[in-house]
Amino acid sequence: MDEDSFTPDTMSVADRLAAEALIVDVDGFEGPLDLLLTLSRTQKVDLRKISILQLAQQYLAFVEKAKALRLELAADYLVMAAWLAYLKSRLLLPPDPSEEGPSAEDLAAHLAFQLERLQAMRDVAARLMGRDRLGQNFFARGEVESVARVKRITWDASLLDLMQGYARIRTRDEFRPFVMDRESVYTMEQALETMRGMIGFAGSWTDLTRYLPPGWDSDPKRRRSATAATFAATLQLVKEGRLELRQSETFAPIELRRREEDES
Amino acid sequence: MSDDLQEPDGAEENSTESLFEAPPMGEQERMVEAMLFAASEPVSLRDMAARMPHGCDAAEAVAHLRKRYEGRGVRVVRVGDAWAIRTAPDLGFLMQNEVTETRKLSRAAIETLAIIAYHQPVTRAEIEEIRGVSVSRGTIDQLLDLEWIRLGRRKMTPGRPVTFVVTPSFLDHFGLESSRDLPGLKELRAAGLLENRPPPGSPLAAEDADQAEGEAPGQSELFED
Amino acid sequence: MSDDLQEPDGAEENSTESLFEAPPMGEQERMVEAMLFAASEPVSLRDMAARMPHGCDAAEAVAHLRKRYEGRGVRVVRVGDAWAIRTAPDLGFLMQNEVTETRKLSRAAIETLAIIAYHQPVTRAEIEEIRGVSVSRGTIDQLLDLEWIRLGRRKMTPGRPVTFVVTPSFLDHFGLESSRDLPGLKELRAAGLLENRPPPGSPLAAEDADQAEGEAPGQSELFED
Repeated sequence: MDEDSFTPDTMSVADRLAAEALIVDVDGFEGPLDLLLTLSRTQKVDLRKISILQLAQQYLAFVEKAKALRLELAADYLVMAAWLAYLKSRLLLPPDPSEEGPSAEDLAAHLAFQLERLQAMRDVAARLMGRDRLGQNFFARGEVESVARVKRITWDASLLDLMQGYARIRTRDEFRPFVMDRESVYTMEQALETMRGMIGFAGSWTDLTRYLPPGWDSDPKRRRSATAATFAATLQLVKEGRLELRQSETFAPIELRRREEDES
Repeated sequence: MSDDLQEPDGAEENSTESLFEAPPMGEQERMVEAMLFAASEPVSLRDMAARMPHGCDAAEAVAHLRKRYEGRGVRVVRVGDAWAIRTAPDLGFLMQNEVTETRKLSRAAIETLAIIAYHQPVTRAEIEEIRGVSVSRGTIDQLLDLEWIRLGRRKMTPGRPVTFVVTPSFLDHFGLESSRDLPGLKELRAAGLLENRPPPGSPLAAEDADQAEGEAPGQSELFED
Repeated sequence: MSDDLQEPDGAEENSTESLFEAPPMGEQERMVEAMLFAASEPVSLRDMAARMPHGCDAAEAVAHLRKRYEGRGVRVVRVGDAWAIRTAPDLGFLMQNEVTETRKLSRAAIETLAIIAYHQPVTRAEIEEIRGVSVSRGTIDQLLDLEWIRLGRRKMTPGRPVTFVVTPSFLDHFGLESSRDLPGLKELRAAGLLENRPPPGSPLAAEDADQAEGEAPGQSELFED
């Protein structure tokens, strides 16, 4: 290696030691690219203008020395060596126009790019680590106040939920095995309305069935509904203190009349 | 910024007998500020002084800092014989983080709400009749809490039962201008939400649909008062 | 009554049409001051706004606060989408007892971190390409443990490899406002050193080269949603 004579005074003792250490301490390198990058430093030129040919020679010389010292070289160092040997031969020979694939110059340029990129990453890594850092140079709040978490629940439903919910009910109605026949249902509300209009005239005991609405006493289904509703309505009116009820025995007719006490 | 701070007594020492020039008071105040901020517990004047350059007056720096923080979101407070930075008491409410969790309404609540919306004003008994199951107090309460329904006028029927109607915030939430805008049964059917096939043995289906739609226009008057 | 109820869905309510009067900006500034002082981790504007009264403008309050603390012992700093208060770096010497011991990072870890920061989102294979050596599991694990990196989205390339990106903790630790502020980023980009340039002669070379150019401005488009 003649770079010592090239720039004899710039090589410090540490550099010399490093250069010697190169030869034995393969483990100190982070792979062949790192080794190439280290070797390239001895060229003392911009990485863009580096001589790949010279670098390949240095690398191959390094591998030879390592072999001579019977150092175990990791496979990727040898792969790189083989590739560089190939590249070197391509660079030395005039280009063969019949050959396919990338030119030796392209390959060399890419290697130079890789070295430059790795060097750039190292430089910025150093800049990054050299920054003021949290917990070293600047500090966060020491006495942290805890922030209590208060959970609040909001309920949500969409219009579609609403529509689906309603549709579900309607669908259920329509397919209910027992379809409620509203034509034959006499509601308590209806019965009450009728009763309210009539109790004024119920001065004496009268059979409950007399109060069934007209037209509801023939069809058994309708009759049952009307009787039940009317009976419920009378109970309501009894509760309100407006009617009295009586039944002489079980299953006997139920009779009702107006309650008189209030008026006396 | 710091020129309005007049120096209290006891400040003369730093000018007299320090070997090195002490940093200006503004710098000392910065130092105290940083130390109090970063410390995990209150810091005594002695501690501060020990960490500050020679000739500094921690007590005075703290006094300046305390003044600077008057009326701010945090304050410099004395804790025993040490100092600390603490949140201003009136801002304690910020130290809680409200997490809102959105949950879907239960099926019972949605159905009840739908019935109220489509049939209002409607009593609880009527809701139960339509749903075919009883409606729990909790479901109604939840809808009342949400302010999606409110009590309407009492019905002039026995027991004068209360009715329920939907509220403007219901309309707002569901993006409706009025409850008239609720899709009718025909539209539900068109949207595929209802079976197209008329249910067997139910001549009422068509009638109901008309009825539901016919009902709607009158509902808006319920929003009076 | 109901026309003011139509707030647009979404969120920007606070600036335009709030129902309540927002507190004066001075008060809002106090609030963000208290919140930022109380937390050791950066607090996002969204978090602050959620804890402040309706109608507050956290971003503006923070901007005022930041100005107020210029040149003081502590500073208001931006960390990604969030804000934090940190002591001024020149006063680090006062906080020697607060220094947190950190495990010394290996050279491999430091380089890997830098590669992730400058090339993110980046796959493991790409890191290995750049370093020319395989990346050990331990190196990645160490960076994940420190919460300086996390998994990014999978790349839409064969095998859909995972990618790595740096985290807000990384930004906070190194005092960076965003990844755009990484030292030397512009120069590296200008020099073409952040391009993903495949080796010549590799089957994908031509194809990738085109892609690489399209990639540079917005790497994110390589990723699904």
